[in-house]
Amino acid sequence: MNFFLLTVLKAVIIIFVLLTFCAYLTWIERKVLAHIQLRPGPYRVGPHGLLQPLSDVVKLITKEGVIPANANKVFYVLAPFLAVATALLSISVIPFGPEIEIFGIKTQMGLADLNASALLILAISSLGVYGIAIGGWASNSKYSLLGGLRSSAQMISYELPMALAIAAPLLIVNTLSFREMVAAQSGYWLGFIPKWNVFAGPFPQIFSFLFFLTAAFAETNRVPFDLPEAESELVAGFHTEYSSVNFAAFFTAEYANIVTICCVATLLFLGGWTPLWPAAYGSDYVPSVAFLAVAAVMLYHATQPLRFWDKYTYPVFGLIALVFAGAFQVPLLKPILIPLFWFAAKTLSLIFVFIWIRGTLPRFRYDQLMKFAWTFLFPVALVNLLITGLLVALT
Amino acid sequence: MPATVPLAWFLILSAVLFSIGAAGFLLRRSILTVFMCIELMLNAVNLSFISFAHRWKAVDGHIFSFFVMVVAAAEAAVGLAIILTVFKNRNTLEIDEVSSLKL
Amino acid sequence: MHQLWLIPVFPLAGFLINGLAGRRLSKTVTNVIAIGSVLLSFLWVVKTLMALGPLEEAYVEHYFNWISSGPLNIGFDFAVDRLTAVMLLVVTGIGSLIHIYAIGYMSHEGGYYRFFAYLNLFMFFMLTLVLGANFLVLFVGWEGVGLCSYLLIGFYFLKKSANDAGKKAFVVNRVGDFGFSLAMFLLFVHFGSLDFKTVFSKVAEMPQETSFGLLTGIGILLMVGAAGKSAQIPLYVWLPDAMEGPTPVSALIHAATMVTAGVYMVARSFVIYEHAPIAREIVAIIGLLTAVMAATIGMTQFDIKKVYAYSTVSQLGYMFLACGVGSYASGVYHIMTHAFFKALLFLGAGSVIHALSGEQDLRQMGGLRSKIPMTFLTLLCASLAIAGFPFTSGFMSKDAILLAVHEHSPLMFWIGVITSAMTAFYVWRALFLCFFGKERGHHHPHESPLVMLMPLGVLALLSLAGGYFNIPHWLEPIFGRPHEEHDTALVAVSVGAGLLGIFLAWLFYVVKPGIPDSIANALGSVYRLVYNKYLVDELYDATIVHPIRDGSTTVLWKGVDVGVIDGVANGVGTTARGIGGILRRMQSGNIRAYAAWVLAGAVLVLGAITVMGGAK
Amino acid sequence: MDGLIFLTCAFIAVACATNLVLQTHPISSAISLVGVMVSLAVLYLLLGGEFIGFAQLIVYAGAIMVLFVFVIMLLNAGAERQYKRSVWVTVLGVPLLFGFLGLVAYFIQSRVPATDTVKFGAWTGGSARDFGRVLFSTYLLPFEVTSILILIAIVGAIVLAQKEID
Repeated sequence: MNFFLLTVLKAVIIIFVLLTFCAYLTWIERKVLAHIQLRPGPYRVGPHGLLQPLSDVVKLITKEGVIPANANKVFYVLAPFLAVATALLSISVIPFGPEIEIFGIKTQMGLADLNASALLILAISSLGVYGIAIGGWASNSKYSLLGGLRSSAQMISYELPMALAIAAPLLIVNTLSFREMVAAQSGYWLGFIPKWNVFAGPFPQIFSFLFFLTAAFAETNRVPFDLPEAESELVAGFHTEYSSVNFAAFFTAEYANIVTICCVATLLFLGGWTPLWPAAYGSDYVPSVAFLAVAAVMLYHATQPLRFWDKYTYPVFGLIALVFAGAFQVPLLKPILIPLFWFAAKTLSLIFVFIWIRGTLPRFRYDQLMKFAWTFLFPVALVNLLITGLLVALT
Repeated sequence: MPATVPLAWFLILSAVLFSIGAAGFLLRRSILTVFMCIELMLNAVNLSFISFAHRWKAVDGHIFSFFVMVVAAAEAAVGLAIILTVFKNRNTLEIDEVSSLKL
Repeated sequence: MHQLWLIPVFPLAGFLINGLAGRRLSKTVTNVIAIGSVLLSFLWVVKTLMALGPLEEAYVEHYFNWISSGPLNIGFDFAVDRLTAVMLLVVTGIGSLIHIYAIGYMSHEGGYYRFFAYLNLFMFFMLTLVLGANFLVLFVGWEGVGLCSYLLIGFYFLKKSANDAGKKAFVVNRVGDFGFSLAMFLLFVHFGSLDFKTVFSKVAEMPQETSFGLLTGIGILLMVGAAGKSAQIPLYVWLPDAMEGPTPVSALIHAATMVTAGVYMVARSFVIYEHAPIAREIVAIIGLLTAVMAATIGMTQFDIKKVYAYSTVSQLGYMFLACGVGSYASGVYHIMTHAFFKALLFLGAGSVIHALSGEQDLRQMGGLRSKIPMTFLTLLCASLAIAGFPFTSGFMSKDAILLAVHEHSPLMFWIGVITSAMTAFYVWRALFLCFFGKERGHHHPHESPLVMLMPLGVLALLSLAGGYFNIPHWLEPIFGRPHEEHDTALVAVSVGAGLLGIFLAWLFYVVKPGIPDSIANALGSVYRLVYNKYLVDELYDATIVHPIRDGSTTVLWKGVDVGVIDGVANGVGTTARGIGGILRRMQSGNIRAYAAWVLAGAVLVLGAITVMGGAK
Repeated sequence: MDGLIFLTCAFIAVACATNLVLQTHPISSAISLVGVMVSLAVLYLLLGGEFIGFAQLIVYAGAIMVLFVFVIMLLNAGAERQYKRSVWVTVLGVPLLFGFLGLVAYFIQSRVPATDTVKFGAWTGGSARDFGRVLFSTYLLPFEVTSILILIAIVGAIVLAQKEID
């Protein structure tokens, strides 16, 4: 039963980390958006508003949950559950690092290691639409219904280019397992150019990567494809009628989906946890240096406190950063943390792109959205797949 | 509980699902539900295919059920379009009210 | 590879361009394409033959596997040997000349591009026929030229007689093709191949058949096919009618090239005939009979083209006779010389008709010698050649034939000599009627344009001197060395017969124009019989056409079609409607009821299987 | 263990299927059908159908059924009205159904020997690689024909569903 215990433990850790991260993702998003718009963003709760997510969670949980009259109660409650369940399910096959060994127990840095993880991701993401559609329908509100309809049509439409964009790098790595995929992308050309699918292969998958990201925006209902929840047209789309925990569930699901899809993009195109340049050139010291820099900034701020608490909080956070910087060089933790760092760095960069796009691009019109999927994205993704396939077959 | 499952159980499950689908086809009046019952029957048949594929250790059964899926997809596209048209022209989804060939 | 396929492809391209886009092209462009393609083809033939050298052996090119089904394996192959080379040169050479001539002749006709498109298509098929390395490719060309012949006979499709003539040609040819097809089936069944090389090498190993056997059957069937195409008894009736087509067509297709395809085929299959003396004898007899009969009819006709048409039939009979007595080389020799002078005769006749604005009746002509001197001179050359005037081309080939015939059977020789006298008579009769005496019609004749006269000139030269291409010698690798038995007496006899014919014609139609009428009166019914072409058309009408038509009307249409087929169809319909009337009650429109029926059916089937013990 | 997994999946499948037939509202039926499909997909995966199991999820549950839900929502189809049933369909149909089921069960019982057992994970020949290899070699022609079928379906669906052009 060791296996079960370990799995349960890993599940708990991953879910806890993921949910916390999702919560902090709201903070990151608000902060980044704020800086894009030249304002400070959350600043009151904790240093730089770092405790803001915590207070948000408390607020959402303690609010009164309202079930609208004439709503279909079963489905109304079922919908957010479905949404969260599918979102969390797909994270289960994401490996965050290589196989590791702690205290003599060999295990994967991920919940499950399937032979067909990529297929599972596609399958689960195609099921994700039910939560939104059912939620929109069960609310018995025209805004919700329209949001649900839009999202189901949109997600079906963008699933095709997404699948095609995934298929192209799969042809190159010749496997459906994420672990083997990363293994296929490790190594360097000329000693320093990483063999990631975006750069490498018989046909660099830069186009696939762009198509995948575009489709991912639509799949996660993000700007510029956030029509299911377009506030200027549909108030809040499918979750207009939701409040309290149910609302939080939808929210979490959305952010969890973003995280998942960024992880998948990292694994498929950016080489997973492989470092940007070889360890021989000192890539192992990057995390320590980065955290040292953070610590330095924190400690510098501590010497010039703007508010009363800054004298105490900044040194604490600076010390935490210092500890992290040190932890990356502890031999026991090194093989675990370094890959994790690179994986997180890449995923976070992608998430930053998500937020960045949200801060800069306007929303599509609905017909443009569909037209874009079917008349541009789908054919070019197909052509890209064709070219990749031909080149793979020829080499 | 035995460590193995008799093949017959899978087939019985398949038959039961098929019969439920057929019952739904006979008893329900909503075109949409009837259509879903057809899909259920197709699924039941697929289960048989895949059980047999396991039994004979041949992937051909999977191919058959794959084709069934493809055909079901095509059928769903056309069928739902027909349902939309029927609804547009007759404003009903009752299968018993669609009893003449003329629209 | 010498790219033999280019030879027929040039005219095909011409056909496609003219046929598809001709309506939009100017006449000049049409001319350039039509004649250019044939000339290119001719030049390619010359180039290829020069490149191929002496051609002792057949040179074969395989392009693709055309039909491959079980034991049947037929390639699309072209082959060139010495026989093909002669045919290629004749077809493309004469074809080019006639194409050029047609520019002038057809300049005032409607459907100009259509005419040239058909003509090019004909060239394509004719070249395919000649180049084919097996019976089936040959057959493709064979059928193709038949089609073009039909299209071109019926070129003036507004004229009923032209349409009828076209249909007649087509139907009569079908009879021959039937024989040809049967021959091919037999060949395939017994030799497992249709390749000339394979078949003939297998035949060569067989012993000569003294009685009626397989090879005799094949030979006779092939001859039926050849008789259809080459207008021999009993299938010659279409050729005189084919003169409804434009004169260049008559010259090219119905005199110089297509009609010789039958002779070519017989010569090609000579191995079979060498092993089947009975079949060969039949060929000889048919040829001789045709020659005599056509000659007698030719003497009485007044339509200038009809005269030449019967002359063609008669000359083709000569060629058959040559083949029948085993002198294939002289037959092919005669194909060539005949192509020269008969093409010239027709083109000359065309020139006369052109000059007289469409008049074809000899009785309306006369005294044209000074009006259209060039035409007269060239026709004179042709008439000399066909009459076997010494040292002309006709003399050479006819002599070769008659010598061979004499060796085979003196009786046939004498009949042949008489025929040759008749030939000289009717050709010169036409010449005298046309160019001598006083003008009879009310026309204003004018000489033809240069573009028509030039081919006439070339052909006139060839008619006079073309015999010096020593074809029998050239063909020795194929047919073997002919018996060099130059009996001067026999030559003198045949020349004498020709001169006698010329003299009689001169006597009857220039000196004493009254004689023919008095002879006709004296002979009375015999003359009328011959004048009416022995009533063969009427005979065929009465014995074949009418019975078939009446039988079709009464039995097949009124009886079988209306009674049986319609009855069955209606009966099925009525029954189905009756049953449907009962079963209709099941069609309630209730989909779920249908589903229940399907289910009931499934249960029934399963139950039946159980009851029958299928579920063990 | 295998028996327990099978019975769980089978129970979910049959329960969902029954629910599909019993529910009056189409959307409930649709969600029930998705439940059937998901549990069947699990069975497929256990039977070694790695590819077909995910295909079942992607194609059936993820595309076809979403289409159904979409249409139900689009038409705003309400619950089925309860009124007189076509009596004879029930009278004829239900016994027929039981007859059918009984016959099939008899067939299975008589033809499939009890020794034919399934061990989950004993055969894993249904991976995407194996599947693709067979699909694109032995079944290439049917596959290509299917693409034409789908093309026809697309065209048909568009023609049927388009707004009338007057």
